[in-house]
Formats: sequence, C-alpha cells, structure tokens
Amino acid sequence: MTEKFEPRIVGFLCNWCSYAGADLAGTSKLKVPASLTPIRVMCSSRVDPVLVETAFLQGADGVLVAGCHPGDCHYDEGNYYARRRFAVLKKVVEGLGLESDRLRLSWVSASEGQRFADVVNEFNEKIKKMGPSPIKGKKSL
Amino acid sequence: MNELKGGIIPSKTGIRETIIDLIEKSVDKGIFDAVIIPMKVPSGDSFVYVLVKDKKLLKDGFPLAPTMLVQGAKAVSSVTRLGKGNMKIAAIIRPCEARATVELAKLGQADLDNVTIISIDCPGVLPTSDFLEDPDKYLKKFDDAYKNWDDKIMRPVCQICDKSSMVTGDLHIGTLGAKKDTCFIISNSEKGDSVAEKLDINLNQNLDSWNSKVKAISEEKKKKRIKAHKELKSTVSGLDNLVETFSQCINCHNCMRVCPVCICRLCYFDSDKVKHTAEDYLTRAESKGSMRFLPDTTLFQMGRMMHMSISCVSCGNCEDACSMDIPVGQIFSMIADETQALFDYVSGRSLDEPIPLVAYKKEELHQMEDAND
Amino acid sequence: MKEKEQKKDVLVIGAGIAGIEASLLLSKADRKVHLVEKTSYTGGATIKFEEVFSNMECSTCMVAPRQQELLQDNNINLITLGNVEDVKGSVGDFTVKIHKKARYVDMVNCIGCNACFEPCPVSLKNEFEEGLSERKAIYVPCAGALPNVPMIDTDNCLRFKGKKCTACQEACMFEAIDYNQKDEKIEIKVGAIVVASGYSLIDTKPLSKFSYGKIDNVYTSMEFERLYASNGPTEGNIVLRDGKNPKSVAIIHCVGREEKGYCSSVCCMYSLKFNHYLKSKIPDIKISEFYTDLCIPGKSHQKFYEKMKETKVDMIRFNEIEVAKQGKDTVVKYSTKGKKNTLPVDMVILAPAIEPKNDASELAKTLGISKDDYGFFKEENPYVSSVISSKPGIFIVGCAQGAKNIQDSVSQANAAVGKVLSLS
Amino acid sequence: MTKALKLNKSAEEGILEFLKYLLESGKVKGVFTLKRISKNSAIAYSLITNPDELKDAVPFYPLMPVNAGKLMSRFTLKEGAKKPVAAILKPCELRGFIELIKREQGTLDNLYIISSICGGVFPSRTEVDRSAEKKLPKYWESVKKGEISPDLRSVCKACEEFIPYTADITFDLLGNNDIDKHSIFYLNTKKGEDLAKDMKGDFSEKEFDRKKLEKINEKRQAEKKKLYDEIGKKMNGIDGLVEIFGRCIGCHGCSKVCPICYCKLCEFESPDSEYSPSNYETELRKRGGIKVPPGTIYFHLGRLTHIGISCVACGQCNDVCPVDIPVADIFKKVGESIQKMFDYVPGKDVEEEIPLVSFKQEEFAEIEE
Amino acid sequence: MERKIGVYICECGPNISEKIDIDKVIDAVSPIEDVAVVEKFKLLCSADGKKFLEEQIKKNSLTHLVVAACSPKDHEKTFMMVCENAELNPYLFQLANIREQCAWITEDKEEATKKAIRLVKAAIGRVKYHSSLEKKEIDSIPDVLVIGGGIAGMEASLQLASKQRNVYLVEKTSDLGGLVKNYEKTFLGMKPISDIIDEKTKKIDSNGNIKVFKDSEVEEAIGFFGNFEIKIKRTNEESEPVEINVGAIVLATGSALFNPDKTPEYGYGKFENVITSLEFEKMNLSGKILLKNNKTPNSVATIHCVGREERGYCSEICCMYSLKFARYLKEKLPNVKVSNFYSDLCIPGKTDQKFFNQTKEKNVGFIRSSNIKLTKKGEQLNIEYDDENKNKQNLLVDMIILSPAMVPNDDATKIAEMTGVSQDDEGFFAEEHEKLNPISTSTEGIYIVGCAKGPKNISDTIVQAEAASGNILSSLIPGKKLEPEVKTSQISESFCIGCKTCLTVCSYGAITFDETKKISVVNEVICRGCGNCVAACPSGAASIKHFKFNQLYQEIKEAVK
Repeated sequence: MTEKFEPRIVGFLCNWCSYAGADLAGTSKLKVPASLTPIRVMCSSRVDPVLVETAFLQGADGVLVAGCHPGDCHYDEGNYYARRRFAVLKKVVEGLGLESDRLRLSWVSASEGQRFADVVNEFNEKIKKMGPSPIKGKKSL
Repeated sequence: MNELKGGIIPSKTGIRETIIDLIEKSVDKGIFDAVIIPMKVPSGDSFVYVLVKDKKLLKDGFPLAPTMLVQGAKAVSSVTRLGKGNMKIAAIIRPCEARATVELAKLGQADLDNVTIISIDCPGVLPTSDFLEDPDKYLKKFDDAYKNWDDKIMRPVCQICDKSSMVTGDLHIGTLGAKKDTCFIISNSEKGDSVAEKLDINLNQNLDSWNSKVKAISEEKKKKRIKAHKELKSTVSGLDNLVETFSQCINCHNCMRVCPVCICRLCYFDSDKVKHTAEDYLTRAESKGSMRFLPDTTLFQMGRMMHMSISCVSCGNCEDACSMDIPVGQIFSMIADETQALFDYVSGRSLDEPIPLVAYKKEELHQMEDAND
Repeated sequence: MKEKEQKKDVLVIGAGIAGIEASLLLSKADRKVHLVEKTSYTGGATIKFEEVFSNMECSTCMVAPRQQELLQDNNINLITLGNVEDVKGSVGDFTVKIHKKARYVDMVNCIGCNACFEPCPVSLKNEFEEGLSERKAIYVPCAGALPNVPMIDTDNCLRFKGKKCTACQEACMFEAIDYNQKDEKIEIKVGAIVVASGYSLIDTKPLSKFSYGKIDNVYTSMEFERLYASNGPTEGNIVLRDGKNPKSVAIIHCVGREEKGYCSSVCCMYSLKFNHYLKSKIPDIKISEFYTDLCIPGKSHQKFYEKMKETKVDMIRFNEIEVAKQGKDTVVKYSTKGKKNTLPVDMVILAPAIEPKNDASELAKTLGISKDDYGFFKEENPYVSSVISSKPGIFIVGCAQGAKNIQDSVSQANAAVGKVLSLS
Repeated sequence: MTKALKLNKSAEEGILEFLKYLLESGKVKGVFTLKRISKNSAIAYSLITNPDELKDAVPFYPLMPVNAGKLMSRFTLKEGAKKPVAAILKPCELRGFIELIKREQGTLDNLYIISSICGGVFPSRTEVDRSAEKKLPKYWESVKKGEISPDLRSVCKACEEFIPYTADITFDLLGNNDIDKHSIFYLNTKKGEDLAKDMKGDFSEKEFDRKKLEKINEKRQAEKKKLYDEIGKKMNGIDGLVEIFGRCIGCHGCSKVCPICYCKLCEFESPDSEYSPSNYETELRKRGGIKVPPGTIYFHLGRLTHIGISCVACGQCNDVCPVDIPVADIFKKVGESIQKMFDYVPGKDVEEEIPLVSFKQEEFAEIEE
Repeated sequence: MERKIGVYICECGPNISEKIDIDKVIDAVSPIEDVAVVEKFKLLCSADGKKFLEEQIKKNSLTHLVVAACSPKDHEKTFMMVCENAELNPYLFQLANIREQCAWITEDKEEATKKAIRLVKAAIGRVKYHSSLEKKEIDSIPDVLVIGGGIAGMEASLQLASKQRNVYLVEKTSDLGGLVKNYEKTFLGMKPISDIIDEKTKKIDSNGNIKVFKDSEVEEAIGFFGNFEIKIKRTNEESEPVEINVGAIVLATGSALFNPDKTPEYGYGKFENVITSLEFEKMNLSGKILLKNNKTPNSVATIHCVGREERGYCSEICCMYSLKFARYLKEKLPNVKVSNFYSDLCIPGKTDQKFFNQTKEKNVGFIRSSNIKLTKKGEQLNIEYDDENKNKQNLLVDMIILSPAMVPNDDATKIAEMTGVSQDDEGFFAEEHEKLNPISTSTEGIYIVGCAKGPKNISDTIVQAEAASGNILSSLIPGKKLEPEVKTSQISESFCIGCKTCLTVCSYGAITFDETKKISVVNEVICRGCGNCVAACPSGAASIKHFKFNQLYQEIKEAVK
C-alpha cells in the first residue's frame, strides 16, 4: 500500500519568482514529482493561512508555500509577512499535535529551476516517508 | 530591577468599598466624569458592566465581581470604539481585561485617550455555570476564596494565570502583601500619576512587599501553567484527541462572540468564504463515506487560533460560553503561549508593541524556511 | 517657413537592461519602438548575473518580467540578430537601414520546446556561458532565454557548410525551422534614436602578468558569474575546470585599469559580491581581495562592503601584482606597502576593466556621433546632460556611454526617454 | 387515506434498513441524519454516502445539536442539490427549513424529506453530562405511550406541532405502541412513494390515529399553559423584561443557532446599531448609568419582531444561552401570539407567504465573496 | 444565467500530446457540469488556433473559457486577447499550465495524465467562480509640482513644462540654484557654474508654463497619482496658502553637509583657518582665498571623508571636488603647497581619473592616511596622522579644508511624512526599486531626484531630473486616462471593523482609513493587487479580484482529491 502511495501536495507559488522558477524547471526539462499541484498567486503574502489550513484539513498530504527570496519580493516586503504568518500557522498546527512537517515554506527564485525541482523532490520524499495524511479519513473534523 | 515605588492607601472596609471611595473622590474632584464598573443586575443573580455617571448609582458598583460574563475590554471598546468622546472615564477592570483592552486599542477598537484603566490584583473568576446555580452562595464562596487567595473554585484558566497582577493599564490596585487595612496603588502612566497626584496619593512609597509576593505567586502559577498545558496536550492534542475534543462542537460560535479580541463584524468563518455548494459537500462526504455536517469545525478553531491567538489573554470567556463544555479556553491559552513566544510578545503588555502580524524583521524566523525535520 | 512633420517612432539600439527600460517607457507613452538587438536574445549582460549588488536581488526575477512585458508589447517591434547599417537624416526624421540576420527558426511557429537541439550533431563552446559549456549549432544561449526561440549558427551548422543534414528540421513538429530564410534589409523612419549598445570586458589575455588563458584556474569575473548562476553550466556549483571546489580564491580588482586609464566603477562592488557567492556555496573558503583603491560610492554600498568584511575576507591593497605557476600551485605574487608577498590559491578571479563593444566605433560612424578618448560614446556636454550625444536626436545610455551600474544605466534610459518625449 | 409502508422491524432497525435501501439502490446519493461521530458518543448530523456508515446512524435520537433546518439551508444555499439526497428532519427542523426557503436561503430540489411524529428532544446539556443515554429507555417508553417525557426541552413539552407538514415520508413514532415490533412509513407525496416502491415490505392505505394524537395534543396544551403562565409571571411589562434579559451578555448565540435568523450581518451587529460617544453622553444624562455593551433588550425585542412570526419554537436558543435565559420559552409564547394574529403556522406550506416582512433584507449584497 | 464552459486542450505538437493522454483528459472532464465543449487542437497559440478558439466561443456562445496549454507567462495574454475579440470578458478565462508544469517535468505518462486532469478540473472549477472585470479609466492632471529649486528641480521643470503642462516650482529660499550656486566651477571640465545656473534661470523666467514660488514651502500634499491636491505656503509670512492640483510630484530637495562639530579631532570651530568645503567654495567664489589674518595661505590641506565613518557611506563626490579645490588654489595662488589626506580615492567613471592625473601633475600632494588629528602649532595647523604603514607622521599647513559627508536636509523627514515617501536608513528618500525604478517611490506619482536621494554629482543629478520627466511624460499624457490595475483588492464597507491591519501591511499606501465610518478603504488606483491585505484581514471583509478565496478553494479541492 505505502509504496503505491502517491502524495497530494498543494503548492502555492508566487507569480514572480517561484512560479517562474517552476516554469524554468519545465523548460529545462527537469524531473519534478507529479504529486505537487501548483496554485498560482500573485504574492506569497496572498497565501491566507486559512487557505493552507483548509488544504491541510481537507487531507492534503503536504502544503508548500513558495515565494521570492527575502529582499526580492516583487511587492517589496510581502514575503516577510508571509513568513510571519507561516510561522504562527506552524506553531498552531504543532501546538495541536498535528504533523506540522507537512507544511513547508521555501524561497525559489525565477532562475532556480533546479532548486524548485530539488525542493519538490525533497518534500515529496519526506511526505512519502510520513505516509498519507491521517486527516483524510476523518469524518468529523 | 530597582525597587518598585507606589502609593499605600487605607482600606479598612474592604477592597470593593476602598475602590468605590476612590472613584467617588475622583468624580467629586472632576477627575472622571463616568466610570465603567461591574454592577449587580436588578434580579441580583448576575453582574454586568455599567457606564455610570450618577454618584447614587455608583454606590452599587461592584468591583472584582465574582464572574466575568462580559469581558471588560468589550465594555471599554463599546464605549470608545467610535471615538474618545468628551467624558473622562475610569474603567475598573481585571488585569486580563486591561490587557485585552490594550490589544483592542492596537486594533483600533478602543480609544484610550480619555480612559483611565484601573486594574486590581485578581484572584480569578468563577465559572459562569457554577455561579448561576446559586448566585448568593457562590458570591460568598468567592469572597472567602479571595480572602485566602485560593483559586480552586475559579475558572480553570484562572487557576493557571500567571499575569493576575500584571500592570498594563494606568493605575493598579494591589492587595497582595499589603498590611491590614491598607492596599497599594501603582501608577503605570502619566495619566495614572496625575490621578494619584490629584488624589494626594504619594507614589513614592516602597512596594517591595507587593512586588515580591506578586513575583512569587506568578512564578508558582507559571509552573502550574506549564504543567497544566502539558497535561492538556496529552488529552486534546494529536489528531484523534482533537477530533474527540471538537466532536461535540455545535458551531454556535459563542466562543468567538464572547472573545474580547475577536473583533470582526463578520467572522471569517461565518462569511461566504466557508460556504460551499451541495455538490462540494457531497463529494467531500463521498471521499470519506460520511461526513459530519456542518464540517470544518476544526478549521474554525484553527483559524481563530491563527487570527487571534497572538492577542489572546487567556481570560476563559470562550470556555464559559461554550454550551458543550469544550475546554476551548485552556486550549487557546496553550496555543497562545506558543504563538506569542515566537515573537516574544505578550498580549496587552504594552501599547507600544505592534501586533506581530502587522510587522516583520528582515532577519528572523529562518528556521521556518525549508524547515526539514 | 513651415515645420516638416516630426516622426514619432523611436529606434532603440541594444536590448540590454537600459534598452529594455527605455523601450517599455516609450511604449507606455504610446510611441512605436523599434528595438534592434545584435544577439538572438534580450536582457544583455544583466541576465548573466545570478544576483546583483547591493541588495543581492535575483537578477532573473528582476528582469524576466520586464522581458516578458517587452515581448507582449504591441508598441515594441523587437528585431533580434539585427544590425544598424545606415542612418540618414536628422532629428525628427531619421531613415534607418537595418540588416536582420536570418534566424532560420520561425518566431511565430516555434513554441520553444527545444526538441531541435538534441539531434544536432554539431557541438561547440557556448559563448553565452563564456565557453564553460557546450551548445549545438541550433541553440538558445541558456534555459529561460527570451525570446525562447533558438537560432542556427550558420558558421558551424553542417548544412550551411554544404552537408545534407536536416536533423533539426526533422525534430521540429511545427515547421518552425526554415533553412530558406533569408537575411532581411529593413528600412524604418524614426524621429529619435536611443543607443544602449552596452559594453564588454577587456580581453585579459594580452595582460600577460595575470596568466589568463595560460593557467586554467584563472577566471574572468563574467566566467565566474556563470559558474554561480543556477541556470548556468554548473547549475551554480562553483567548481574548477578539474571539477573540484576551490578552497581558496584570489579576486583581483582593477585588471587593466592602468592600461585603460579609468576606473570602471562597478568592479569593487561586484568583487565584494563574489565574496557572498563564494561563502554561500563554500562556507569555509579562504578569500583574498586584491585592490588598489576601494571605489564604493553611494549611500548603500559601504554598508554592503562592511557586511562582506564580516565574512572574514582578506582585503589586500597591492601596488604590483602578478599571477604565476609555482610548481603545481597557482600563486599570486604581489607587493603591498613596499613588501613583496606570495599567496598560493586554488582559483583566481579577475575583474577586468569595462570597455566599449568592439563594434562601438563602427556604430558611432554609422550614427554620426562622436566618441571620447576611450571609445565610449561621447556626451555632448556632461553638465547639460550625459545622455545627449554630439548629434541632436540621438541619445546615449548605459555602459555604451561609460562604465556604470544598473541603477545609473536605468536612470539614463529613463532620462533619454524624457529627452525623446520632450523633443517636439 | 395515505399510502403507507410497513416493515416488520423495530423503528430503529426499520428506518436504517430503509435508508440502507435508498443508498444501495442509488435512489439517493446521500443521507442526512444524526450519527454517533466519536468514541465519546457525540451525536452530530452527518452526510452519509456509504451504506456501511449507517451502522452509527441514530435518526430518531432525541437530541438536536443543531437545528437541521439551518443545516439544510447551508447545504442548498449556494445552489440546490444536483443529486438526490434524503434528509431526516424533526418537524420543527423541517418547518425551520421551509421558512428559510421562503427567504431564498435554500431549496428543496433533489431533497427527499423524511420526518417523524416527534416525541421531542432532550436539552443539549444532557449530552455533555452524558445523561442522555441513561434517559433513553424512559424516553422511548413515554413515546410509545404518547406521554411527555419529563426530560424534554421545555418547549418540546409544550409543542403541539409534533406532526410534520410537508414531509415526503412521515415515520410513525409518538404514540405508537409497537415501535419495537414494526416501523410504519407514511408516504405522503409522490416523491415519497417513488422512494419506497420496490422496497420489500407490505404497502397499504393507512391513516394516522387522529384520536390518539388529539389526546397527546391535550397533554401538550396543558404543559404549554403551565409554561406560558410561568413566563407570563416573569414578563410583566418592561421591568419584567429588564429582569429576564438583564443578565444577557449580548453574545447573540441565540440568533447564531436560530433556524430562522439567517442574516449575514445581524442588524444589531451592523454599524447603525453602534453607540457613538454622544449617544452614551445623552443616555448618561438621562439615566445616570447605562449597561455596556448596550442594547441587549433592544436586541431581543428586535429579534422578536424580525422572526417571531416564523419562530418554530425548536428551543435551540435556550440550550446555547451561556447565562440560562429562557429565550425559547419567551419566543415561543410571543411568537405564537404574533402568528395567531395572522393565523400563520410557520413552515406549514412553502407556498404560503410570510404575512409580514418587517425586517430589512440584508443590503450587504456587495462584494463579499 | 446558464453557464457554458468551453475547454480546449492544446497538443502543442508532441510537447503535450506525447507526454499526456489528452483523450483521457477529455473523457475525465467532459461529464463535469456546465462543461459544454471539450476539444483538443494541434497548436492553440498559432494563428489557426486563435481563429479556431474565437469561432468556438461564438459558435457555442460560451460563457467561460478554459485553455489547457502552456504557462500563463507565455500565452495568457494571447488567449485573453482571443476572448476580447470574441466579445467574451477576458477574465472569464483560465489557463491550465499542463506543459511547463506537467508534461515537461513528468516522466510517467500516466502520472502526467492524472496531474493534467487535476489541473484542468481545477481550472474548470475555478473559472466558474470568475466574474467579468472591467478596465477602469480615470482622468488625470498633467501638471507637475517640483519641490526644490536647485539644479535638479530647475532641470526637471524645464523639461516638463509645455503648452499642455504647467509646472509649479517651489523653492524655500529666495533664489534658485541650490547649493551649487555657491561654487565657482564644476569639476567636470572646470566650467563656470554661473553659466549653467544663469542659463537655466533665464529659461525658467521666460517660460510661461513654469510658475515659481520662492520663499515658499509645500504645506500639504494629499491624493494620489494623477490627482494630488497641494497647499503651498509662503514661509515667514501670514498669508493664505495657495491651492493647486497636480498629477505628479518631483522631490528635488537636495542635501546638506555633515556637521564637523561631531568630529572634534578636526578642530573645526576650535581653530581658525579650519573651514568646510562649502565655506571654501564661497571664499573662492568671492575671489579672495585668505586666512583669518587676511594673509594668503602658503600651504593648504584638504581632508577627505570627514564624517564618512559616522555616516557609514562614501559621499561619492568629495574626492573630485577636493581635486577641484587644488585646481582653484593652483590657479589663484600658483606657489601654494596643496596636500590631500585621503583613505581611498573614489574617482569612478571615464573622466575622473584623467582629472586626477592632470591635477597630480600640478604637483599636488596625495597622502593616504588614517587617525588624523589636528593641533595648533604657532600660527600654523599641525596635522598628525598615520601613514600607510601605520607610522606616525605630521604636516604643518596654514589652512585646512574639510570635505564633510553629504547628509539629507533637515526637512527631509517632514517632507517624507507629508508625501508618504519612505526614507532609507540614512534618511535619504528611498527608491521604489533600487535598480529598475531608481527615480520613482513606493508612492506612485512621486519621484525623487538629485542629492535628496543620495550623494551625486551634477551630471548624474541632471540625468535623474530628466529621468523623472521621462517617467512623468510617459505616464501623465494630457487628455489620456490612467488605467490602474484591474485585479485589485476590495474591502466590504459593511463588514470592515476598522482594525487597520490591512492598512498597516500595505506597501503602497493604497488603503486609507475613513475616520467617520471607521473603516478601511482601498484606493483602487494605487493598489497593485498583491493580496497581502486579504491574507491579513481576519474577517470576511477583504477580498481580491481574480484571486478570491472561492476561486483558490476550487483549485485546492482538486489538488487534494
């Protein structure tokens, strides 16, 4: 069963850096696990933590939030706010004894096609090790 | 830290009377035009906050009420949210209420320019349900407990409150460590100073006895708090426990409604953002075989933690308002301690600390980036 | 007498950062822009950098959106592989002849799948990667290049050497490859011209004391930029030609300054930037910066310098310097404060002076504008404006006018636009 | 006479077998009913799509964690169900839903409503203190006998609307002595018949035992009188109201759980109902003191005028009030008096118009997602 | 209204068709409700492809369009154009990226197909929740306010003023020319400054479209790009402020000099004949370079980098003007001995080093030194210093010129607060983007030029002034309307509680607070649509067009299925 396990990873990618990085991974024909479904947002600061919680509680095996490296934000400072929100979110999830390792924040620039591939591969492997999210089956969350 | 200075004032008849006298004096001297203070309801079986101008009514003021039905911060907010007005107002509230008030001020929900916050050493409050069972009996129980600072009958979060004497408002009335027939008064702002001055209170007396007592208590409580949170974790945290814990939630959102720092006119989780089509619900149910309806109870709780735990003051109102006895107040106090620690922020500690979610440092939280195991 | 009507269109020469910014700004003002670029791609030198000082911003993230905008802008007619051959007329009414080399790949049909590289039998050094990696005879300079359409290098393509190869054409599903494409002569009429033809680094081979080309481990700064680039030949791994990571590096400033007689104004900063590059990939690497005078003007640069110093870089002010072999080792022989020293290092990075493109003088002739003693386009008179050339209606921006950093290049680009728009 | 289906199984098994059949036959894609959802035997409404899940279903459990009418509205608010779903509702929940449909807050499309002749429910607290389980046997006894179980919600004891109006299928419970022998489904509508047909069991033409139900009604009326008298005593004039609502903490929990209150933003939470500093100052000049937050009595009176006409007296508000104000009792009494004026029975008929639409329709259509 | 969604899958030749089983995708999405058509096409971005799409939209009278093809970075615009041509609102369209982020990165065809199905379903789910968005157009005022009458301000005014564009030039002193008017010559080519100033002043005076306010200050500037309301007040006089409306503002408020009092080691103010560069310029301009005792100096030393350490940056021009001083001196007092005490020579660019070499040839001394300390020795000043090899040395001179760092003007902060422009750590005005937008600020329509944004020489200052006009001339075209971002955020008036969270996190000042209603209000003209405020808003009040919760929720739903 577990080796048949194909994780479901939700990837929130900021339009200017990470989404471009993901595209570059494509144009460079790198291998990226199909488990990640990209969702494009204009800025990592648009990623409302409740969106992440929603994905997480609806059974996503992993959620990746990716944005421009600190200092590179197309909107100047969005990713700094994104980072704080993510930090609080992680603490909440941790605090409730849920698997906060299923949430990841990464910075990927537009030229880092390779890095994007690495990040996703790494995350995918980790999630595989963790196995399917136990939340999926829960009938009364 | 150098020794604490403050005033020592006589308190023969009891702390409530002392405070009422103090207020009356201030009103006479025109220091305040009105006071926000707890009062017994006509039926005598409950306490509510009242904004009082009339001195006769002030007589029935009941500081340090045995219950906290409405969080004092909400009272201050409802009076000043739309502007500071022309009245100088004193608010007689508990430390956690004062802290919530400060948070609300940061959130633009209270204008403290004309408000003087007067807090009191707090022994905790009774769980509402207990109190309502037999108000008179429990009032007595409360007063006894107060005398020997016994928190056994108080709200669970009060029993683990290490900030029950935290000074964050303008003036604070201290009773801990006070000699018989006296109590302390600590000023925490220029406003406080000027009030004391007008009342000819000398703020230069040594308050170490209060200080040391408070320290001792709060340290002891801190230990208790940590222990309690650990125990709580073992019962509520982890997926299965969580499901159990919230399985009885009936989505009445009382917890949110009574929360002093939940300010939204329309809660995120009452908005269309969380309303979906029948088709959506059905497909979700099909993926599990069956799905509790409405779903997303945990999302609501986690969402609130995300939005509000940073400002949570662990007053326990949510827990008391829960018609299904979910220990939501204790859970929040546990999470709040962790999220606030991230930015070593203490909700309501000071007006000058921005709420962490509207600020950032360029170099911080790197442990959150690419966090691998 | 009656004015003859002024042409509104503008010619911009060079699609580097300055040219791009000028074109976009002109287009915003609803001007039609003909943007002529010699190479097959946009972005100039800037897109070769992984990060730019002093905020260490990712260069691609910074420029790519502008490149995209450029390609999708209907006011801008991008002519790649183009060369301005002749310019007649005067301000308000120039007639420009452009020679557009055939790309042999149809810009419309090609969708940038890169399927055509694979089968090409030819492979040679990739100039864009400073020869650090190979490319085919049909190629794009690097992944993510824009426009993402390959070109055929006719000097090396077998077919153009008379062989019967059609490998790429067979691989293309879009009939995008067209061997019969012909070079074009394009004639346009414009009212003004902005020259942003950029710069190149001096050839360091003739400066024998630096042993560039003689010793493998001596790199130019541009080579090093590509070594660090995550879309470069090594995906950003800093490795020597023998595949090893260097443990110690010498960065030598002011290479060719004496010969050129001017300070190239950006070398100190980017050399300091290299510290960050090196430390971030090889934390315990030993770095020595050899400089003469630190030139770090401006409000944000010294801070950057101080930050870099914290990385324990060895700042050495030299009088004489030389790179040589000592046994197997590469050593830097230098004198400072009268004393002579020798420092063995695994890698040497040279910061060569910035000079005009080799075809600058030709372009100057074509345009009829004058050059300064160093071959840069000459501003008519700096305290009127450094972007005004000797010929009315022609404006000079970016490093074509003199060595400068990105910010100043962009400022000049904007200024030139200001000039153009306030002409009539 | 209406068609009826009889299964020789106890009510408990009967209804489950029926639901199982519906799911397995694919006649419905989902069943909406009460279900044990956790080890601590919490009871909650669930949407069941897999027949096996029915084992934990307890359709007629005498609890109302949420008024299911409100849930049905949430279920069909954005767009009606596209696939058939069966919902098991108590009569007052059904009526609540109908009232909401009249207010454009839901639709019956593709819904099959199964209701029952209702014996009433326990207060929610009985689940918290785990006493519900213990009370069950006694409850079912009184249901059989058609008596009023002492453990019911006050409003249930006094409820005369225990027979559903617009259900497609009505399950015979209250006053039926044989519920542990067989289950009877009254198939009131064509939709109901379609559901039941092909089901193994004996079909017949049947009629409820009106006389029996009349008796029950009398008992309920007696209870109601008692309830009203008590309330009446408390509620003499404004002072009485002040007495009763004096301790209200303004949490508005009652409106939150009310099956009729549906406004995105309650008028009493909207900007216009906020007190400005000057309001306070004038109030103080007038009265010397004012309760803060203010307007609690306003709120309850306002709510009465807004939804009194549609109050189905389900008692939900009583249960959630943190300060034990008998909101439901008052609303039942006042609501009924309003309804009588127009002799309107809320939720009786989806076609029937609401006599007075006094409350503001929400004007917050603008930009919320 | 009935939904009719058209789904079109691009084969992109082999690029998608070989990696993804398109027919499987078609089968998977066809049954979805509201999906009216599902078809594949060889190459949708081709001319035929676009024509095909356009016809399809019309023929099937589609209400929504989903295209599964390449990255939005490649062809989102292309297909939005198709929608417009087919009279379908371009925002009722969603592009599923099944090439770059699916076909090209997935080895296994089956996996790729599954992912493609998810992506297309997500796009379908999302597009249902799209609403048509319209481009906004707002009128703008072409006129410009220029604050500061120095070289930068004058240059900008001259280039901006035209028949269709008035320029209001506000100078706080009583005449134009700024600091520079105290200098005799530029160091570039040693050209008389007066020529430059006089020429510009004449042009300005004769230009009917430039209104100069001398002895005046801007008191208030409210509004936004295209529509600023300005109050100009005459300093030191009780008069009603003049009110004007402009579309853009140029801040050319210049800089000041670091005060050497803060570096006592140089004995400024303590010893006679220790003067600042500005004082020397004035003295030189007056024609007489004299000591306090009215004797001419026989030896002069210039000390570079005064205050550089304290300020933490190099002021860029001190080296050059110190060289210029040497020239002044040598011209006026041929026999004077001139020495420069410097740490690093900063002479960037193509002309400066030449100037340095020429100056050197006029036997001017250059001493690389540190730890300088001044003492008095008789009539003379004694410079104690460490040389390159850290040996103590000293030099006696008659006069010492200090070259202090350039610092922001005292009123910089005041102006910054008034205009909402942010300042960097040094107190200079901060660029919107250090590299790509060096002239604009985070407040759209307000531009910063010259030394107000950092030390600069005249030439660069002029370039920036022109750059500012370049930005303004290209965006504020008389008669042309502004087209702000369409996908802006919005805040519900009835739901906002006024906690100002959104307002605090907005980088562009696009959100203002309505004090009477106590709610936040988005200025859609300024909003850039990043969505930060939406994620920050704890309530249901804030949302952002085209990236609404429900739209993203549909994508999440498919992603986790």
